[in-house]
Amino acid sequence: MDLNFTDEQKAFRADVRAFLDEKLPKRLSDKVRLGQRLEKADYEEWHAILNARGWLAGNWPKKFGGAEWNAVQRHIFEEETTAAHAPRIVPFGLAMLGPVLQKFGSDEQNAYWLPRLLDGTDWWCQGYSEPGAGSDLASVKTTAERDGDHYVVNGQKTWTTLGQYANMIFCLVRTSKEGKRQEGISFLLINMETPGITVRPIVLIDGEPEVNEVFFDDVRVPVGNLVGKENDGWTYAKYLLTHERTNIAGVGFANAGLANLKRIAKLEESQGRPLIEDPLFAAKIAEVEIALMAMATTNLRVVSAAAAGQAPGAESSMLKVKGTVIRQEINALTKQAVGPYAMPFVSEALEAGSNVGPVGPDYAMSATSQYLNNRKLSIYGGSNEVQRTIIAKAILEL
Amino acid sequence: MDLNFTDEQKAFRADVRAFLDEKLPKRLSDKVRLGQRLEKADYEEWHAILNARGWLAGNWPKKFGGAEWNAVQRHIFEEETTAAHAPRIVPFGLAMLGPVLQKFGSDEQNAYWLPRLLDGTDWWCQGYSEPGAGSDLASVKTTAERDGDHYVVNGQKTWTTLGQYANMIFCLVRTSKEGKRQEGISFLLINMETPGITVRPIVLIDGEPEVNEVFFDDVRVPVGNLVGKENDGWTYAKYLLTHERTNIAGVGFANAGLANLKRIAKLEESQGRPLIEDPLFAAKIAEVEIALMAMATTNLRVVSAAAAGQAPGAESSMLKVKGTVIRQEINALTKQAVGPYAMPFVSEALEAGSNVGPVGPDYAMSATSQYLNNRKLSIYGGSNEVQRTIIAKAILEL
Amino acid sequence: MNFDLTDERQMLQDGLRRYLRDTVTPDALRAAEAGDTGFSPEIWSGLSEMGVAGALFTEDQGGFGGAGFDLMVVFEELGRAGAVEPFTELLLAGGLIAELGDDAQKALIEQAIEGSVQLAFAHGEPTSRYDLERVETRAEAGADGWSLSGRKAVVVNGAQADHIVISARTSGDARDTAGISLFVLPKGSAGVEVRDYPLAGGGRAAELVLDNVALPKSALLGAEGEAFAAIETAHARASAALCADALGAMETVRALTGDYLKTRKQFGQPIGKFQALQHRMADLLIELEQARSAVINLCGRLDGPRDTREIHVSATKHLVGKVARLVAEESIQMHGGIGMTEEYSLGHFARRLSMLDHRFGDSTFHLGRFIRLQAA
Amino acid sequence: MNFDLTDERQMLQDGLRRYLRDTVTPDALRAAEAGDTGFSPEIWSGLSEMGVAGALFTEDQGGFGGAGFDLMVVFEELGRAGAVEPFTELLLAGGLIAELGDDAQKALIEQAIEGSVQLAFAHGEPTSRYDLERVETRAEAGADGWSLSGRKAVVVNGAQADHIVISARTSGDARDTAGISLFVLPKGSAGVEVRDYPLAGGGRAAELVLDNVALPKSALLGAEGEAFAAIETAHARASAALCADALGAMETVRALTGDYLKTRKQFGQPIGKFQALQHRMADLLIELEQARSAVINLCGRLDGPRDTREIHVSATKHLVGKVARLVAEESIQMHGGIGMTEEYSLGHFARRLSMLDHRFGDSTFHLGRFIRLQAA
Repeated sequence: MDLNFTDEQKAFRADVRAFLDEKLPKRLSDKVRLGQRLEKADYEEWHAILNARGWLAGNWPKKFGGAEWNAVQRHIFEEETTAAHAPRIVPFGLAMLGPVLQKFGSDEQNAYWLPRLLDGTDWWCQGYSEPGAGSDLASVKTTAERDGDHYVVNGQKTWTTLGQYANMIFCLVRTSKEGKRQEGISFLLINMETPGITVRPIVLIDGEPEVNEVFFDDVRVPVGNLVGKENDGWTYAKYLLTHERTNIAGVGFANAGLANLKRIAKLEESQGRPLIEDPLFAAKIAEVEIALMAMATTNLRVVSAAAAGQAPGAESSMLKVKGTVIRQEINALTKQAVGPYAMPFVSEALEAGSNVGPVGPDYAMSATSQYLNNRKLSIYGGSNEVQRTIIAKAILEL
Repeated sequence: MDLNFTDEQKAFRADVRAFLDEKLPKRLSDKVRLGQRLEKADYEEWHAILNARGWLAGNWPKKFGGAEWNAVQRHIFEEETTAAHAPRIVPFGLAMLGPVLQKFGSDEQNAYWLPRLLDGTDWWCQGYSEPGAGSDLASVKTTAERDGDHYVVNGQKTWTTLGQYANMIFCLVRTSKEGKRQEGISFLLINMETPGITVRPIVLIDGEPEVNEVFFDDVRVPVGNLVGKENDGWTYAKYLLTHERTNIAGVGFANAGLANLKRIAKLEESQGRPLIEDPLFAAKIAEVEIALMAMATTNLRVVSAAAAGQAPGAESSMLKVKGTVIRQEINALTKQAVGPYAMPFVSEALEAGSNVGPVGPDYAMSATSQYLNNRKLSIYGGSNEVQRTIIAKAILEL
Repeated sequence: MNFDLTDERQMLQDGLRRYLRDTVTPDALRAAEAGDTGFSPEIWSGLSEMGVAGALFTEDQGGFGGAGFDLMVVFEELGRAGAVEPFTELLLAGGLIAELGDDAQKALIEQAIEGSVQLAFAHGEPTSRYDLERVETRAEAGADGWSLSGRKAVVVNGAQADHIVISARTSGDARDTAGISLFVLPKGSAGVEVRDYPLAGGGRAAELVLDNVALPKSALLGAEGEAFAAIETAHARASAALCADALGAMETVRALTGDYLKTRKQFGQPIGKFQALQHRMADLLIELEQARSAVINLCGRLDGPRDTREIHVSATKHLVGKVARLVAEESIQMHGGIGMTEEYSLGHFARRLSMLDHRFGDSTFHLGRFIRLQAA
Repeated sequence: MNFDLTDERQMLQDGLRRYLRDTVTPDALRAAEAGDTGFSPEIWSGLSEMGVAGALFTEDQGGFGGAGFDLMVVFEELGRAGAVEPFTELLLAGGLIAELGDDAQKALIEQAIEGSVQLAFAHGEPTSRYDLERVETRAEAGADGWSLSGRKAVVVNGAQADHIVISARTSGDARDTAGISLFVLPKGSAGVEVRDYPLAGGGRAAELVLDNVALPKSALLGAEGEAFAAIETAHARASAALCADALGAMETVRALTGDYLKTRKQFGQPIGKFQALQHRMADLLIELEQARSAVINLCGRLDGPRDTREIHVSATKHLVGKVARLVAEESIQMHGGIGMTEEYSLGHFARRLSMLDHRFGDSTFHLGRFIRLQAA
C-alpha cells in the first residue's frame, strides 16, 4: 500500500493547476464560488477553453478527440477544477451520450455527432425519467412507432436538467410492448426543434427553473437517429448509467464546500469570538471533515481499482450514499454558519452583474438556495434508498 | 393546560418520600445505586416492606389488597422510588399475572393466588417466549394435552427472567391446532417443582445468568390451573401485555441514570478540569437531558390521558422506542464517563459483601455490565422494530 | 396536571383552523409573495377580527389571553396553515410596548389588536448574530430628544410596519446587557434608509440604516438603559411562538407525507408498504411528539421565573430546531422529486421549517446556551 | 498511489487468517478467560513462530516489518479472529525499548520477537484518564540508582509481563510534557503491589502500587525527562493497532449478522428480507468502509511528520470508535435475544468493540483533540 501519488501523477496535477491559473476566467470562478447562476454562455465559454487544450472529454479515447485519461487522472482533474471553482463540465453530451455513441453508435453517427459535442454545436439533455416512474427507469411509457423512415414519438419526459438550453435530447422510448419491461426499449436522438416538442420548466424549491418537463406529440424522428439496435436500448441505458457514476462521490465538490464553510466560520462572530471557535459548531465541522477524509480514501480505493481495470460494484452505491450525505451536511452547516442572513431570499442577487447586491455578506447569499437545491443529491441518479437496497442485496445476496 | 401537580398529588408525593426515607434500607439502595446484584432475599425484603404499607400492588383494586392508584399516582410512586434507588418491584406476579387473574380467573383462583402474591409465598416467572419466536408471540409450540383432570405439557420456554428464583410459572400453551395461530392458545399456571421441568440458565453478555430456558417434559398440570377458558389464552395474553406496558417509558430509571451520569462527570477529570466542563461531553449529556425533558412530558400526557380513562394506543409504542433509546444512551455515556475503568470486568465486585472491591472508583464498577445488559431494552417487550411497525401502521393505516 | 385545552382555547383553535383552511390557499400564498407586503392584508384583518391579536395579550393589556398556551394555540394553527402574516412581530413589538409603554404608547396596542397598525421590532444587527446584548446602534440624548445612528439587520416586517420598536445603546459597550434602551420609531422618519426584501420562509424583512435619526423625548420606551430584561422576555415568548408555528407546520408536512406514502406507487405497490420508509416515518412521528412536548414545556414556563424559563427556551429551541430539520429533509426525501418542486405544497412548509434555526438562535447555539444556563 | 498488499504482506495475511481460524476457537477463548494469563500461551508462541512479533519491528530493530501497513495486516487479522493475545502490549513496550533502549535493553526485543518474554507498558494512572502527559508517579535519583513511587492503572498484561516499561516523573509537575522518564521494571521487583483482574474485552490487566521501588541506574530507558515524544509515538502506533483490530472484529460481526439475517426466519420469511433491516445493514457496511479507509489513512501516516500523524490518530480513533459502537449495537439489535447471550460468538466481539473507546481516548475526546490539533 502507498498513499502517495506517483511523480507522473504529481506532474499531471501541476499541469492542470497551471492551466487553471492561466485560463480559468475569474468572472466564472467568482460566480461558482459565490453560488451565482451560470448562463448557457458561461458553460460554452468554459467548454471552449477546455476543448482548445484537448481536455474537454477526459474520458474519451484519443481517436475521438478525447484525452483518454485513466481514473486517477480524471480524479486529479476533478479535484483541481473544483478546488479552483471552475464551472462543471455539463455531463449530458460529453460524459453520458459520448461513450454510448462510441460503444454502440454507427461510424456515421460518431463522425457526425462527436465533433459537434466537442465544438459546442449541440447542447444535449437527457430524456430518461418519466412522470411517476421515480427511480424505476425501466418503466418507459413514451412510445416510438415506426412510420416509413421515421419514428413517431409520443409521451413525456421529466426532470430534464438544463433542457431549456438544449437543441438535442437523447431519449429512452418504447418501441415494443412484448416481453419484459426492460425489453422493447430503444435509444433515440431527437432534435428539440422538431414540431410537436414542448418544454415546460419546473421551478424547484430554491426558486430556480433548473429542470424541465418535455412533451412529445407526434414528433417525427428519422430512423437514422436510432442508436444501436431497436429494442436494445436498455443495454445502452445501463452502460450510460455506469458512466454517469464516475465521480459519484463528489469529493471535489465536498472539499471545496468544506473549505468555503471553514472560511465563513472564521469570518462570522458569535459571542465575541469567531464562530469556528465555538466548540459545538467546530465539532460539527470536524465530524464532517473526518467523514470526508475517510470517504475520499474510499473513493481513491475505487478509483485506483478502476484504473487497474476493475469495475466498481456496490462500492459506487456506497460512495453515492456517503458522498451525498456528506455534501448535504456541508450545505446545511454552511446555511447554519451564515446565521440570520440565511433568511433573505433575493433571486436577483444570484444574477452576477444585476444591479441588486446581496443583503448580507456575499458568502451568505446562496447558502439557503444551495442547501435547498442539493436535497436533490440524495434523490436523483438512483435515490439513496435504491442504493441501500442495491448494497444490501449485493452483500446479503437476498 | 397546566403542568403543575394538584395539591393532592403533591401530598401523595410527600407521603411516598417520607415512607422511603424511613423504610427503604440503605443496604438495598446502595446496591441499586452501585448496580450491584440483588438477591432473591433482597427483593422479598423490599416487597414485604411495601406490603406492610399496602403499597406493593399499586395497580390492584382495593378489594384484592391493592392500593388502587390511578396512573398519575403510579407515576409519582415510580418517580420517587427510582430516585431513591429502591429495588424495582418484580413485575411478573404483581404487575402481570395479578390483573389477568382478577379479570379472567375464577373466585377460587383469586382467593388462593392473590394473597400468596402479596405475602411473597409464591415467586412467579413468565412463560411466554419460545426459541426462535422472537417478537412473534402467537407462534406458541409448547403443547398441553388433556389427560383426565390434568394437562400434560411438553415443550420449551425461553428468556424467562429470574426463573431461577421462581416456584411458579404462568405459561401460554397450545391446546388446539385448529384455526388461526392465535386460536388454540391457553393460559396455564404451573408449579415449577412438578416433575419433568428443567431450568437452564442463559448467561448474557454481561456475564449474568439473568434469564433462563425452561423445559417441559410430560409435565402434569391440574386442570384447575387453567385460567379462564381453554383456547382463549391469547385474549388474556394481550390483556397482560397492555399492563406490562404501564411505565413503558422508564422515565424514573432515566432520571436516576442521568443524575448518576452527571455526578460521575463532575468527579472525573479530563485535561485538568471536571469532565462535565468538556464542552463536547457536556453537549452529549445536554442532548439526552433535553430529549428526556420532552419525553417525560410526552409520558405525562399519556399518563394523564390514562388517568382520565383513555387507553393509550401507538403512544405507548412511541414511549417504548424513545424511552429505551434514551436509557441506552445514558448507559453508553455513563460507560464513557468512567474512562479506562470501564475495562475491568470483575464479577465478584458486583457481589455486595464479597471481599472483592471495585478496581477503580465504586461508581465505575457496573457501568460496562449495565451498558451491555440494557441492550435488551430495545429487544424485549416487543422489539423497537416491532414498535416502529405498529406506529407506522397505526398512523399510515397501511 | 392537565393537558386539555380550556373551552375558550378549544373554540379559538377550531375557529382558527376552519378560517385558515379556507383562506390560506396556495393562490393566496403566491399572491402574498408577489405583493409588496409579503402577506395578505385581508387575512391579517380577518384574523384580527377573529381576535387572534387579542389572544396574544392579557386582559390588562387590552387582550383576553397572553398566556403561554394562548400563544401555542394561535401559532400552532398559523403554522399548520403555513400562514405568513406577521403575528410574531406583533407579539414581539406589541409585547414590549404593553410591558414598558406609557399610556400614550399603549394606545398603539389597542390599534394593533384591532389590526389597524403594523408593528416590527428592530433589534438584531449585521454582526450581532444571536447575541441579544450585542447592540452597537447608539442613541444620543439631546436637548429636545434623541438622535439614533446605526444599522439593524433582517427586521421582519420592517418596511411594512407603521411603528418600529428599535433598540439602541444609551451607555455601555457592545456586549453589555446594561445600557440598552428601546424607542418607538414611526414609519418614514427622516434619516432612516430602508432596504426591503423577501424571506425564504415567506414574508418580508428590511435592512435599516439610521443616520442621526431625530426622535422626541417621548419616543423612549421604558426606563433608559434598562431594556434588556424585557427584550429577553419578548424573545422567550417569540421563540415559543416560532416553535409552535414549526410544530403546526410539521403536522401538515407529516400529513402530506403520510398521504403521499399511501397513494404513490413504485415497483408495483404504495411506497408506504416499504418497511424502511415505514420505520423512518415512525421515527419522524416520535420526534414530532418530542417537539410537541418541548413546546408545551416552554409555553408552561413563559410566565415563570427567568432562569427556568430561559433553560426551557434553549431546550425547546434546540430540540424543535433539530426535529424541524429532520422532518423537512425526511419528508422531501420520502416524496422524491415531486417534493423538490415549488408547485407542490410541501415546498412552502419545508422552506419555512428550514428557516426556524435562523431566528433567535439555531439548535447548536441553544445547546451551548442550555449548558451555560445550567452551569450558572 | 496503490492500495494492494505487497506479496509478503499478502502471504502474512493468508497464513495468519488460516492459523487463527483453526486455533482461536470458542473453547480456546473460554480456556484463555479461565486461565491466569488471560490469553493462550500456545497461540502466543504459535504466532511468534509465524513471525507475527517480527512483523511489528523494522529490520534494524531485529524484525522484518514495522511499517504502518504491517501493523494493519497483523492486527486486522487478530481482530477478525477475536484473538486476545497481548501483541498491542508488545508493540507499545517493545516499540519504546527498540527506539530508546541501549544494547543491553534491546536484547529484550530479540527474546520478545522469539516469544520468550512478555512485556507491558505501565503509563496511565488512576486519575490520568487519556491525558498522556498526566504522570504523577515519581522517580527519585539516588546514589546507586532510582526509587519509584506511585500508582499505575489498568496496565494490560501487567501481571503477566516479565518486564514492564514504566513511566515516572523525574522533574516538572503532573501536566508537563517535559520531565517524564521511562524505566524497565523487572517482574517481582520489591515494593510493587500488583492487583491482577480480567478485562471486559478479553485479556487481563493490573493495578500497580509502587512504594519506593529500587531500580539500578541501568533501568533508565532513554534520556532522563525526555520520554514524552516517544510515548506519544508509541500510542499513535498502538492506536492504529487497536483500530485495525476493531476493523477485523467488525468484519466478523458483519459476517455473523449477514448470515443470521439470511437464515433466521420470523413472520414466515428470513428477516433479511425486511427492507428496514436491509437498509440498516447497508448503512453499517458503508460505515465499515469508512472505518477501513480511516485505518488506512492512519497507517499510511505513522512514519510521517508528527502533526499530520497525530491529526490522523485523532481522526481515526474518533471515527472508528463511533463506527465500532454502531456496528456492535446494531448487530446485537438485528440478532435480537440470541445476540445478548454469552454462548453465541457475537458477544465476545461486541464486548471487545465496546471497549475500543476506553483505551487511548474515546471518540469524543479525539474529536476535541482533532479540533485542537488543527487550530494549532
